Amino acid sequence: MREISFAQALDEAVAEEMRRDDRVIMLGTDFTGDPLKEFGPARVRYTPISESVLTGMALGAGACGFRPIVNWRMVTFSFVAMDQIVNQASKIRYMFGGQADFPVTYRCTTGGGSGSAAQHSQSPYSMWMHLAGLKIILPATPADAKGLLKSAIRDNNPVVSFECSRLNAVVGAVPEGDHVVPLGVARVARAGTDVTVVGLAYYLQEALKTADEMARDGISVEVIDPRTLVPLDVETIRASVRKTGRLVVVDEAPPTCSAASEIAALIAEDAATFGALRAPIQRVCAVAVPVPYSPPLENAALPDRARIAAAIRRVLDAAPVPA
Amino acid sequence: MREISFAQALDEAVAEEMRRDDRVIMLGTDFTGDPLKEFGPARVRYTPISESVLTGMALGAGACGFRPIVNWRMVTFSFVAMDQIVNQASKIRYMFGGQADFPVTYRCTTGGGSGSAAQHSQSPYSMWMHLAGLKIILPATPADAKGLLKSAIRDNNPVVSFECSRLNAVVGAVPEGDHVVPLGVARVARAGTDVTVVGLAYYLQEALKTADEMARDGISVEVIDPRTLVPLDVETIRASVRKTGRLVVVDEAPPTCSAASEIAALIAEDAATFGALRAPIQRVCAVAVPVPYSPPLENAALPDRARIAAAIRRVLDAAPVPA
Amino acid sequence: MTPNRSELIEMLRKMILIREFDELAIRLRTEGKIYGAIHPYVGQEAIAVGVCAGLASADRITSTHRGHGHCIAKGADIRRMMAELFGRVDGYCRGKGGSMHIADFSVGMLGANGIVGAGLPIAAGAALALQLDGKSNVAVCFFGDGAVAEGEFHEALNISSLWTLPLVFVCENNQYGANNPVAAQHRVTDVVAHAGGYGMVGQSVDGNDVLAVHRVAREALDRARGGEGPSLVECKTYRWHFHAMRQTPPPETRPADEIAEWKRRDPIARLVSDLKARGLLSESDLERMHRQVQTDLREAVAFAEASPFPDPKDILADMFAA
Amino acid sequence: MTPNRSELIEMLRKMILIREFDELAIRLRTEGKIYGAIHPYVGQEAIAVGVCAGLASADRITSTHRGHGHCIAKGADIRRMMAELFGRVDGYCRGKGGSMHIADFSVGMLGANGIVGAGLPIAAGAALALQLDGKSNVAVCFFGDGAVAEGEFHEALNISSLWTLPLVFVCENNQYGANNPVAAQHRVTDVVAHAGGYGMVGQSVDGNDVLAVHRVAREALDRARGGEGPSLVECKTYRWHFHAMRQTPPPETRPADEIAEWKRRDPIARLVSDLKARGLLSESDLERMHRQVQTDLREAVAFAEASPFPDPKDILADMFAA
Ligand SMILES: Cc1ncc(C[n+]2csc(CCOP(=O)(O)OP(=O)(O)O)c2C)c(N)n1
Ligand SMILES: Cc1ncc(C[n+]2csc(CCOP(=O)(O)OP(=O)(O)O)c2C)c(N)n1
Ligand SMILES: [Mg+2]
Ligand SMILES: [Mg+2]
Repeated sequence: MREISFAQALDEAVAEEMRRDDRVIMLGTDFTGDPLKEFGPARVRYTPISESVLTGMALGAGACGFRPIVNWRMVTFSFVAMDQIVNQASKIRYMFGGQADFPVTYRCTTGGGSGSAAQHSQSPYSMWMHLAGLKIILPATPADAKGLLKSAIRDNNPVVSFECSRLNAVVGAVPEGDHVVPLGVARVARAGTDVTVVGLAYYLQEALKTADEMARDGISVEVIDPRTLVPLDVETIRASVRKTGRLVVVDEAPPTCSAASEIAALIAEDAATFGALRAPIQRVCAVAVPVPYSPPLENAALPDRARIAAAIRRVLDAAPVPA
Repeated sequence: MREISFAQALDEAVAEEMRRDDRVIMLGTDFTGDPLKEFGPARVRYTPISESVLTGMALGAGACGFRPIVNWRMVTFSFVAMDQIVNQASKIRYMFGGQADFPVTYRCTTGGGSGSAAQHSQSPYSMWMHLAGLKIILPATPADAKGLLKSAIRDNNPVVSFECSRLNAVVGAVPEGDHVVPLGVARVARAGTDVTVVGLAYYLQEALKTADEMARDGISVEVIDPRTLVPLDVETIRASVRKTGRLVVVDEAPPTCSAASEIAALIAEDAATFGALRAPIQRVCAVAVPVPYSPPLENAALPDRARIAAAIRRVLDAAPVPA
Repeated sequence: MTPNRSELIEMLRKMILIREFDELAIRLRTEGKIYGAIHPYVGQEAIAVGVCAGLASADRITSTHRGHGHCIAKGADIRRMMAELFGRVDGYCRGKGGSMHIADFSVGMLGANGIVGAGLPIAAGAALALQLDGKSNVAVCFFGDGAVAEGEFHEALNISSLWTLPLVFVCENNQYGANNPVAAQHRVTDVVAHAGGYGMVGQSVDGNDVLAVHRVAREALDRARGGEGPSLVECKTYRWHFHAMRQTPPPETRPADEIAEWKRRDPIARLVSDLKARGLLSESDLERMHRQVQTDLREAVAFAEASPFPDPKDILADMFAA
Repeated sequence: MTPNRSELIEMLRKMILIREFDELAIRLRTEGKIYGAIHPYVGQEAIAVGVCAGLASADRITSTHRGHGHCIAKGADIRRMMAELFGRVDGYCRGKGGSMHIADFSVGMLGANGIVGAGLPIAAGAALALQLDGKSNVAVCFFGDGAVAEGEFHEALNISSLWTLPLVFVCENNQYGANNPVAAQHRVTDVVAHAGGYGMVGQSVDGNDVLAVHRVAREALDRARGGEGPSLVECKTYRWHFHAMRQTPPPETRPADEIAEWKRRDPIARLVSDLKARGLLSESDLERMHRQVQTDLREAVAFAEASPFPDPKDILADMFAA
């Protein structure tokens, strides 16, 4: 299969959906590639730096028959638009009794690891997950980047696409043609028996590498990629934990009230899964600080393979695999 | 001891701190009581409806020697100011290497139960907890309302005070004089042995009433009030769970990535506490919808004593108390 | 294009209906048949009616927390409005929204809004869609003097003007944002002063004169339909009642003589005397109209009361579109 | 109050220092000694210097993502700035902030800011504090033409004017927000057109003429100190380089003749020839100044390189004040 980068996969998804449906329009202060050339200025709208009005405009245009894609660029910049997200986008359909659909896609980049300091290194998906009413995708591979973003654009609800910057250059196999990945279906990225590791975005890749390394020591790690955070395919995660009895969740957001917390809670509250749990659930997250600029501090703040491996060893030490 | 309402306790806290320190100023579109009379228009500032600029102004004034209290009124309205909260208030001290302090208090009301519909019935504290860098108080009694808010105003960091509207009319004993409650110290509101219930804000009261009811059936419920969400006194909660072996967390926010999720995760990840856990952890939260307007739907959305009791029975059924 | 007699009579009827609807809503809220908060539109009727008389059903509006008047003016059904206030399944939002969230997308009313200023971006988005559709439809955005202090006011005016969107910004300057007089919110109390900064036509009008409002709005709507972009129309008006009530109306804080002065400028009385002077309305026409309005309102209440409360089992309905 | 010779010479020195600092920063970023993104201020030096020459240390400023020039103009120490860019413990933020978050509270520089528009509210808060202190100090807020589209621009101007805050809004209109020309952001490309809506004095000035900037800023500062409230000063200028770079400078997208035209209007060359014409500067003065700037920059780099990286153990330091 051909291989393309995560960034190219995202661009392809948008271009294909723009071709497929001329009600798809895009708004943002900048775009990758040259969509203007193919789709023209009516549909490709370079905007002033006014994220709040863009975010609300997408809802208005969505209710009037268009399918806007708003590119906030960094998730950082979406916070000036938070009212439109929290008080409008996430509530508008339910609050109005389902009178209208709001087929809007909000895109943004997330994550640290590039010396960009606190404001420009955020991964706050859990703040959006907490809101009832938004769907959320978090691709970790080029194939999913394309397939999930296409599903998001076709979805008739506001969907937020969190796109991890550190994955942009990652290259992987992506099927030709109309590759669509449904929302709400997790993927067992690597099968294993001793411990379940849920890895989000960039940290899926790190979890897989850690699993490779630990396989050499005879430790069998099952790695799961949730792919969408809302809806979250909790059953795939629970089934894995019922098998392995151990769970480690890895993400670069700080731990408090994070997606990792949520996954931990979903495991701990389910009777059958709780009953199968043989060790404490471990979260491997960022240190709870604004991501610092200086490389040694940034490295200390963010998770790495050593911390993932240590967490895996902790849960195995707590309840050793019978020989 | 004299008894006053939750609302009066909050007003007293502000008035006393304004008297104590003339660098305390307040900004908002409206205030309870008549602070203008005592403190004058220089310190009591009625503002235009511009929450974002107010939120940022408090940081600027805070860095220049004042101690602003910004009243957003409903937490709903703070979302238009979210950039100043996320990208400035929570990061500004650390990001600048501790060069300056930002002694700012942000106040707002939270919660449903008053037929106010989705936008005006929110309890999104977990979104703030996720940010590293803010302290957060969540009083559940008049005494704590006064004591915690006074601590918040004296604290040299941005502190967010979430004040549950349904508690406003609740009357309780509040010590005379300078009653201060330190941040980060939970309270065992009722001692018990069979199950630990953590109740937040209004649901502390409901948890206590449920505990009373269940005591008649011989069930001994320990009820804990965290009082501050950041810093969170996790040790008091863990110690209780190590004793009872069972945990129920009650709050009116939707469950996903909530404070309840965080408490569940903190219990499930601690080896000693996990080892003592005899039943799955239960979260009793709102249904994950925007809070609906119509009373039967709103009642169905929000937790109540029946759901708290059912959760308690579930954890007891999972692991009955030895006779 | 001045309105003809039947149009004028319909404008009057709608103004009376809006007023009586909200006077009734106050009573029903006091009786506990309505929940949450309500914000009566009484006194401002000329604005919603004057503007919406220039709109077709395919034109879109966005509204505010004080939205009942805009709903009625845009053609919403008062029975379904009342059912919504009563929290019933036949309400516009199936009981999920209440007063601050009434919408009727079928008549182009894209929703009341509990967030000050939040309707402006949504209206701009509707205007963008209408511009792309290219059928000369327009969007209108109603908002208060208080909303002018919010950043979204500025962002919406800026981008709409930049993109020549078919949009009319209608500021209902009722002299107060909650209890704060407009001079405590803005140094320049004429909102229209902002228009120039955006290169936009701005016009101020007596918001208690429905014909003046209609004329100015019509000009702005024509500009929007003709591809000349958005306008800022400021309507000076006054609300007769409190800002908001829950169980009981709050005490009045505004000067009594100010209220009296504005009540003398009653927009309904003004239109009535104008129509009478022009021989277009008789006293018995007026009485008949009042009776019809009361009948319609009684029917609306009966409709609402007959409608069931939502079933708690349906709590998850309408969450996500298929 | 026109600046005397030593003040003029100091203005020139700072302009040269700013330019050379950022030219050096580009090289150091390319070499990987600096991390993240940098936004050079080259070409805009007259604004920071012209404005800050009117400020005392107790006056406060807020800055933007393009903040090195403001830091230097306000009196920050280039050694600690460089150490911050190098991510070292002796940097202003102990290595936690980097280019977009340099601040020096001790000289009244309240911080660069990675969020477009976010400095305006903070400056307004500083101005409120200074007003309450009553010592005639002022705050200055620097921001770009792009920031004008953000809601916070509007909110800050509105409340500052309403409260007569001692504040000067300095818009650096460098014709682009990132790659978007100002005409793609605003219908009216003169930002100063907004001043009237707030009842504020607005003045436009050639941002490449440091003496003109200084004169206009001084007037605005005097008004602010005198209790006459805020002003909006728009400085027309141009950045010589790319918007931002990470590993390598991005390709230029602006028209070559536009760049050439603006480079002919080099603010430093202009001041040099002016001072020479007035006999206040000789060629050897200028050479000495250039040498001194290079020496200072070399020292700054040496200082930065000698400073250790932060210890990962200190990751939690500075999180909360006692
Ligand atoms: C962002 C936001 N801040 C505050 C409020 C609370 N609030 C509701 S209505 C209102 C006053 C609005 O004044 P104006 O825009 O003039 O409209 P009016 O009520 O006069 O019709 C306020 C402050 C809100 N709903 N949203
Ligand atoms: C709220 C927000 N949106 C977007 C960005 C990304 N961004 C950084 S600088 C910039 C352009 C700013 O233009 P302008 O204000 O004119 O300043 P200049 O770069 O020209 O100095 C943009 C879009 C941001 N930092 N913050
Ligand atoms: Mg008003
Ligand atoms: Mg610019």
